[in-house]
Amino acid sequence: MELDSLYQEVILDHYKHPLHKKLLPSYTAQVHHVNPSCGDEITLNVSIQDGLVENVSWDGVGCSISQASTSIASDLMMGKTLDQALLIVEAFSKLMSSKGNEKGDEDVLEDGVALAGVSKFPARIKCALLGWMAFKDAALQSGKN
Amino acid sequence: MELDSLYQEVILDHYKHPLHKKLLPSYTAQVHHVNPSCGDEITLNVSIQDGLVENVSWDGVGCSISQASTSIASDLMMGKTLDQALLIVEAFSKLMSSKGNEKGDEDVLEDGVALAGVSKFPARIKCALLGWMAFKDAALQSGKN
Amino acid sequence: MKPMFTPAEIRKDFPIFAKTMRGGNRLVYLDSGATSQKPISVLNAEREFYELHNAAVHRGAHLLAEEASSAYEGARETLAKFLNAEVDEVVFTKSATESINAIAYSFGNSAPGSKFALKAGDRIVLSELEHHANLIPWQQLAKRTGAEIVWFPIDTEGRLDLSKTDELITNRTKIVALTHQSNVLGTIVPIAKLVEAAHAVGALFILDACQSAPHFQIDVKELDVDFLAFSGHKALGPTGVGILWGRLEYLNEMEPFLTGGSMIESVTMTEATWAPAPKRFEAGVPNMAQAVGLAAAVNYLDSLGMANVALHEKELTSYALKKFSDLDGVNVIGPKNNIDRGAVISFEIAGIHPHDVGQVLDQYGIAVRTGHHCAWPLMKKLGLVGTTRASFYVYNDESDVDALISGISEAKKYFKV
Amino acid sequence: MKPMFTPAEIRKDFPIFAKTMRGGNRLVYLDSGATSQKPISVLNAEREFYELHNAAVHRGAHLLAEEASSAYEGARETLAKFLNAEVDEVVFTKSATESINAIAYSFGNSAPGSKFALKAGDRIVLSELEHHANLIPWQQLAKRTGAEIVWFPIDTEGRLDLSKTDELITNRTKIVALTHQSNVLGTIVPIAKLVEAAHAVGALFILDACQSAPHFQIDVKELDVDFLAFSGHKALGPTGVGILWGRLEYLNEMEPFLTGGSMIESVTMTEATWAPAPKRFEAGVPNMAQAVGLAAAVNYLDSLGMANVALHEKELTSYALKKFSDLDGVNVIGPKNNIDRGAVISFEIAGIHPHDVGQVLDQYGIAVRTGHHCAWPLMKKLGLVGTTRASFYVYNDESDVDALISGISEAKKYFKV
Ligand SMILES: Cc1ncc(COP(=O)(O)O)c(C=O)c1O
Ligand SMILES: Cc1ncc(COP(=O)(O)O)c(C=O)c1O
Repeated sequence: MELDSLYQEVILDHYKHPLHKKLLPSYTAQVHHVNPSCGDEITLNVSIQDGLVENVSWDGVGCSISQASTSIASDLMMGKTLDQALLIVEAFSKLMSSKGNEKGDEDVLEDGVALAGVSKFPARIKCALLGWMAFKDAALQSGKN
Repeated sequence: MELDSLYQEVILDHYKHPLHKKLLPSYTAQVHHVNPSCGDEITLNVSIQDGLVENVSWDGVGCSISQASTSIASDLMMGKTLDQALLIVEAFSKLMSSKGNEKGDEDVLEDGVALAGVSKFPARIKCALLGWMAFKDAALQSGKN
Repeated sequence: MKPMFTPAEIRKDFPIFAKTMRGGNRLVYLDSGATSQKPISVLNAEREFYELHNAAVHRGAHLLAEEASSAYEGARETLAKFLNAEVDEVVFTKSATESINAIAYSFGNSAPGSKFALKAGDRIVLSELEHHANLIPWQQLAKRTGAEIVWFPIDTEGRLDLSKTDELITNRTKIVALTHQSNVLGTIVPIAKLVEAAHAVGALFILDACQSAPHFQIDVKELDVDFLAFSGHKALGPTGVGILWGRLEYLNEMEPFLTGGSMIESVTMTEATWAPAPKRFEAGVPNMAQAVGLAAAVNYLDSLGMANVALHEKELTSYALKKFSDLDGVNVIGPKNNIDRGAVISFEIAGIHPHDVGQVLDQYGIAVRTGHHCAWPLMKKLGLVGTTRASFYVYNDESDVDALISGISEAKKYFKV
Repeated sequence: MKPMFTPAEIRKDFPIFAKTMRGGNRLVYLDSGATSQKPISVLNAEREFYELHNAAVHRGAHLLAEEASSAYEGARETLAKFLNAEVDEVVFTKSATESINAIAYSFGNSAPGSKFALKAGDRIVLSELEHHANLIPWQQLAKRTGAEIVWFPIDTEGRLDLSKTDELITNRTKIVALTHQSNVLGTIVPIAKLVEAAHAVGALFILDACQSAPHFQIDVKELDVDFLAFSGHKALGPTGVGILWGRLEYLNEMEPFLTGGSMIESVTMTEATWAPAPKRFEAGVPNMAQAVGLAAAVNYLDSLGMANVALHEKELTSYALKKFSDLDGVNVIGPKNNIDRGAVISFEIAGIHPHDVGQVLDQYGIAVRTGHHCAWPLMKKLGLVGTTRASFYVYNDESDVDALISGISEAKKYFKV
């Protein structure tokens, strides 16, 4: 069933048990992103010191895709350098715009490749990107501070 | 040719030699009407005393239909009682909305029946009505003064 | 008199129902609250306009211009009859959104002291049910004039708390703008008393008829409202056309909204004066083909009979509410009984986000809408991030409800709740 | 490279040319300046949208909503390419009239001090050529803000008097809004220097491209204007759709015009914030089918090649101007040579009112427009009550010009002048 390419087991797992979904009190930048067309909201904190992503934490409401995707993203970014992290976000964005024609590089995106199927469902791409865009925004703000 | 039902000889005569097309200096009411969709304009003076239309005069620019129709109307109204005049205007309006199905009562409308064909050309009805509506407006204002 | 109302027959008039959906399923279209499907007669009417009569209306002496004008003005007559309005009271806009903005901007353009002008301290009364289209234009007008927005709160079933009427509609009230039927909950607002209350304090009453005009008989004289707006695309008509209805005396007193060609009486380089309604509110070459298409839609509705349409939707809603009440873990948001209630059912499934519900239903060919439905304040009031919404129309029947119900069970299975 | 441009072949793509006109004549359509005819591919694109993909865009997770969104956003991409613009810079409106009003209202909604706000003493520069749609919205904005309207006068041939540039475009100038091509006279305004002059004093340049975008290649980057407007219905597209193009940085800074659904970022009962462009300017369910139809129109034009379209019109205009110069008692109003001149010919016949000329031509199946062409101040300046106007497009050829010329002779015979 087409649906299974969207909702892979990994995604449903992250959805039921999201990682880092508890805002840490200390951060170098905090952002709040919304997806106005469906009402999803997310608050995301990053701690970036000396070009290293030390911590990512978040809270928010949204569908399985946006929750799972944010869970995956936050876990993936932790411990990366800022530069590495931004490259990963870029790789993920590219995957999302691939219209189902790419599988994604598991070495780079890890669990993120489970979201490859989302790219076949245009209305869901924004859900998948919400957490990643919030991270990118926060990371860049943190860089500026 | 269909066109001949629109442009009867009588109309072309009135167009070339319009009656009462020179504003008289004295009047009991003056109105200025425009047809914004084609730019036709008319100024019309009436002198109405004791319920009698003593004089109608006008000036303006417009197509053959609007010029001829105003010429016919002004001549027809002169000497009528206000009540008669308003009934004639009504008869003419009715003729204009007849979609080519009525010939008009020559006893009432005189040369005005030559305009019967206009009712088949929706875009020209407003041209034909311009002078008559101006007269009606002026007559009612004159009544009020 | 029970109508001969056979949705399966009606669907044959709508080409889209021949389409095969995801998973090889037939189309179960339950999203008419967002936009309706179009019968072939509407598509044909638009096409015929383009193929035989296309020209700019009111602007030429040639045959096509005559025919285009009479098609366009004929459409206006059809719409006027549909609403029991005077012909000149019917203004074609692009959408209900434009219609409501037109009223708000026109009011904003009024000279101080005019009946339509607002000043600091004046009140605009809305409700928590409002669609953004009947909320933000008023917020903006309030911001520009210093007026204040106040609103009817709703109860837990989504009914207006009418006990607040005297408190809200006072001498300070200039405008009461309410939805006739909630696009989220289906609540039909009993407006008669509110119209009376508004008029008693000299306020203008504006009705958002987006979710009512397509579904039951509207008679502007009987409703006694001052302005009314709806969109053609939700009433079997084309996209890109809406209706603004207003009392003629008001339309002719109001300042225009969009300015340009065709709405003028005279123009110089520095000044212009206005034509009377409806032209005053129809600047530019209008959406002629869409107006003609909307007239065909209204003719289609009339051929079914609006009373029959309403009755059909009522029965279908009863059937659906009954089915929903048997479902575990599924909660209908909004009126649970079928009184003053339209054919819109919002619901939530415990443990599944609306977006995911919609996605599973889509796999079965079932089209519903999910999210806040452009009524975000209502969602916040209800403490929800969104709902899944099924909305019914003339082409839906019990088989569609059954499909929805079994789709919901599949969703619960899929997400293991 | 001489194009393969065969209007007689092109006409076969336009169903309306199969129609029999008054007097049993074929249609000689010379009123494309008012509205163009539509090729079958445009009608089919709209129909296909309704029959296969119709749903509210951006609002559902279901297949139809996805397809509708991608059709609609695909149309935006097509239009962006057509103008050499960024995708997000293209806003779908209902018409050029709405587009220009949108800019004017948005400016009017700006906070004092913003780049877009006007105050008493500021100047808006127009020209005597303007269509009411690019005149009255600015008059109204001036009235609301205390700004002043000033304008380029024209010479006897209908060219802008550019010697006035320094006098008109000064530090006080905030807005320069000009037509690219006069809909009455065909004059093409050489805007390059004027855009430079406007930018040199920090003014915004708004181009009314209604009569240019359908007829020759527009490249917004090359033109370097700030905003641009045109209507789909004059460019082979459906009625009810127009384009507002603006620099993205400006669109994202500007206040919205119409408010309601889909253009928001967040909403409470008393406040709202805005989505970025283009959504910010597209409140409500948009004119989806019309946007898709316009994209098909643009694809049709692209298949002909805009350079070929322009060349064809140029040649046809040369031919017509030559024929006109041979006519007794007929006076072409506007540029008499074919430099910086579009395929629009206004004329008067001594002794016959334009409305009567049009009526006689109609008898021969020839559709022209008569009157002031929504440019009343221009008519007054020229001392005319109106003109008869023939305007050409891709489906016209020399046989149409010949028909017009012989129709003019008939009119002269009929009215004995
Ligand atoms: C130069 C010009 N500007 C603006 C307009 C207005 O276009 P619309 O009526 O399609 O909004 C037109 C055509 O009517 C025009 O020719
Ligand atoms: C109650 C209500 N009001 C207003 C609107 C706005 O209509 P549109 O988007 O067609 O302008 C809608 C639908 O979207 C609605 O349901």
